[in-house]
Amino acid sequence: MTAAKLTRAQVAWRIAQDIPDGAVVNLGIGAPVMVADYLPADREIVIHSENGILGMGPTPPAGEEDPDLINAGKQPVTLLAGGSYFNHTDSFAMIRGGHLDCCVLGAFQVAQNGDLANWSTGDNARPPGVGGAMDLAVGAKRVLVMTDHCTRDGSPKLLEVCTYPLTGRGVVDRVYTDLAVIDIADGRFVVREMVAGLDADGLEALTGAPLDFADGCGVLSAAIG
Amino acid sequence: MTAAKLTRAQVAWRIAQDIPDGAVVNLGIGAPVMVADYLPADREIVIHSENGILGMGPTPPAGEEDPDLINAGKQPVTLLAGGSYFNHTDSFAMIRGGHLDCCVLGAFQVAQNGDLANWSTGDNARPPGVGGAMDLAVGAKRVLVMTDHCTRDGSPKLLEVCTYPLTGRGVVDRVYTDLAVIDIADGRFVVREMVAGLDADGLEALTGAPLDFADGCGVLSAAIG
Amino acid sequence: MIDKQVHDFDAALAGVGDGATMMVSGFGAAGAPQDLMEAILDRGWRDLVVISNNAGEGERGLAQLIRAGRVRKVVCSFPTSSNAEYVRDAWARGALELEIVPQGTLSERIRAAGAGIGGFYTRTSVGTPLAEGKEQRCFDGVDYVLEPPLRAGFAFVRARLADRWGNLTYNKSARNFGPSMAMAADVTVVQVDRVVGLGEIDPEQVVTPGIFVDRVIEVAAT
Amino acid sequence: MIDKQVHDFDAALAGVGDGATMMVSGFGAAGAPQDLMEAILDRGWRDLVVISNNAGEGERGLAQLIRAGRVRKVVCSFPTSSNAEYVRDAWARGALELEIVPQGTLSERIRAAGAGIGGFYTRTSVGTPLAEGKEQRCFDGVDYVLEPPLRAGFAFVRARLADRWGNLTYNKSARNFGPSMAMAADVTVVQVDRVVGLGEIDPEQVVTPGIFVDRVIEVAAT
Repeated sequence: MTAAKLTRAQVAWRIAQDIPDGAVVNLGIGAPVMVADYLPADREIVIHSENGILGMGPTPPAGEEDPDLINAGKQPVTLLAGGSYFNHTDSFAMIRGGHLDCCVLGAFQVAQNGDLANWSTGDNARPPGVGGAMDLAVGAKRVLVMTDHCTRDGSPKLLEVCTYPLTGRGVVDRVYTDLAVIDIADGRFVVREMVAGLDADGLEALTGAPLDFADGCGVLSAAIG
Repeated sequence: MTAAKLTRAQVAWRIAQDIPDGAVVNLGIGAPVMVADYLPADREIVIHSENGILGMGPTPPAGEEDPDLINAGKQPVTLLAGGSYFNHTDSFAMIRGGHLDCCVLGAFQVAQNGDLANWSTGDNARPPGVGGAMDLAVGAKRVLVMTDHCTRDGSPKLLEVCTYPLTGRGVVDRVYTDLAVIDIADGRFVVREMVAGLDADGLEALTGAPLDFADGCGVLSAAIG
Repeated sequence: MIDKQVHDFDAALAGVGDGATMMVSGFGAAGAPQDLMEAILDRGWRDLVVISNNAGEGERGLAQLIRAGRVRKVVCSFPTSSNAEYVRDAWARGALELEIVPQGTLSERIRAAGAGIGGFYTRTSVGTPLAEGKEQRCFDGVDYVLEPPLRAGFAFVRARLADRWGNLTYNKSARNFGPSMAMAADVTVVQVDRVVGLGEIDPEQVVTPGIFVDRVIEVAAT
Repeated sequence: MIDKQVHDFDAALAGVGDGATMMVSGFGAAGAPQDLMEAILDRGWRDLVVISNNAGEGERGLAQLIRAGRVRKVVCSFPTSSNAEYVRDAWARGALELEIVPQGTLSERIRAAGAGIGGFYTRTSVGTPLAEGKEQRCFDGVDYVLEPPLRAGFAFVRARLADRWGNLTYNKSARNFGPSMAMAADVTVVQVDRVVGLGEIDPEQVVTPGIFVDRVIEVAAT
């Protein structure tokens, strides 16, 4: 039996289910932005964008884009009723000051102690760039990571120790991969959910660190195709 | 011949003549507020109030006071066209960040090195209180002091060394008293103007530090009664 | 659904009690949350530690709390506003502790707490008694003192309009300490003149975004 | 009489020259003062040091300056926005120096310069390569790094409306770095869509008070 690996959209859906009503959340550039598409309709969730927006809404219809209203990925967005604009310094005061309930970030690597590496592979042939990732990593009350469990060439991204330059030290609370939902607790990976068709040994084989399994470890699945 | 001592209004008038067109100025609580009444009509001067106002206007007519529009002395004021409101932190960012062209402060004592004492006489029987004086003293580009030359009992307020607790160290640029206009330069008092009827020895006798006299030291007088 | 509006003072003040640490907005009476202070007075809590620019002003609000002996300590820049004999009396009797902080440093320390800043260097107070015991440091030939952030359990703020997300506008110079205090407390409670519908406050004109606000109580301006 | 409006780019750019240090507002293209950048390009100045969140974006403005080899160094958080091959190329050739600062630290360092703060402690970057060489310090069991203020000779800012005192409003998320950069330069030059009469901007809605602005140039939005 093959593992029923989740698509990226399904991982986004799964993360969205964990964001509580009323939360203020920042969705990192790239795949994490997809989480917005799956937020449960019966919850009111405020999306923060580090370029000075609270209450960010969906992509505008074609032709109604405003170049002055963009998200952190520089794509056109809209503003919901109740939204507000503010300057960058105030935006990062919100982040650094611990006012965001959570953020969702991508990752190159996550270590079992919560270290996150998501901005540089240490490749000196490419210009560096960090954006707001380091601020989000230390500032948000909960740091959720959205990532494939392994790299394209099959190497594990969940490790005992990160080998890439860090974004933040001991910052990650929970990792959502295409194979599992894994908490970080007391310096250990604790698996809470795992896709069908995979057992503990199978997941451990794809992971670069030992795993604990939560009592009642559940099945990771998504209500979307 | 007696010295033609200036009234407090005349000192305020004299200070007002030195505030250039376009300047942003903060007028300290108490006598310095009077400077606003004598700003030359052909100059546009922006008055800053540390409680979050730029472009502060005169006292409103009786009956038109707004308890939410007050100056640093908590008296009702108005706002001129071009004025703006902002929060306290931003207001002191303006002050501390060196954005005010000048401030006018009262003084208990000024030392020849520019030290200012204007918040405490060291009297431990009274509750302390400093307000924004220390921020203004270090922050304004030019710190002008408005003070009587001597205390009511005749003691000099301009001294070699302040005996009262300091407000700021080496901060004063110029002192306007009822007897003289005195710059502070290289750790010395330099008299620029002196009221009629007083000579150098006379002024020195009323001062607690040696005085230099500027070339072409002028007569201090006011165009108001 | 987010609805930060509460409809009575018991809900507004949930969690406050003896020994509470609280920021109180206002410069003199402008922007002071007088009705919240009076509701605290009514509830009889004692040993309060207050962070506010003044130790109250006039007859109402924080002045009443201090007069009634409920406040143990005030961290402020200028405690003796007009009619502040009650401060002098309580302080002289040893019943009220005063910690004096320069006004700009007070405001910046509050902002630092709200912005996640661990401490900052300022020239303000260098060479004065208020710098005593503070770490001093020279950058580029200029002396600075190190100031720590200043947080509280509660911030009580007065604003003009709010919506159910907690977005706020203020009125004129009553804005003063409100926006920074709202950032720097575990629980921020705001007394507003009026609660308006979501979307009625222009997003360009929101001064305090709702992220900083926990509870809003409407008290019609008198 | 105060009138900060200037009527041509020569007046707007007086004092700029080879080697100038300049802050440039904008997050990507939103809020970027493109016409001011192009006027700088036209004047041929070289060896510019730029402080900006990105190293330009797209085809216009700062991107043109970098493409033309006029910029020696960019202090930024994220130099490689979309279509930023020109950055990769110049950097790989050694023709462009990049200094990477975390976005919030960049913005806070700029604000610190404008607010007279000599330095501040932040948790951001602790334990990462960007903390190397920085002083580190523990407060209450949490590690922080010390960050210095960041100033420039010029700030070039894009805003929406201005009046002759230099009061500014911005448009939506184009506000971004403008308000803090306007505080932190010796000379702040603002490209606005429209100059309005004094008093036409509601005093409650002024985002950047004129005290931070030196020159305003109107460039009709295209």
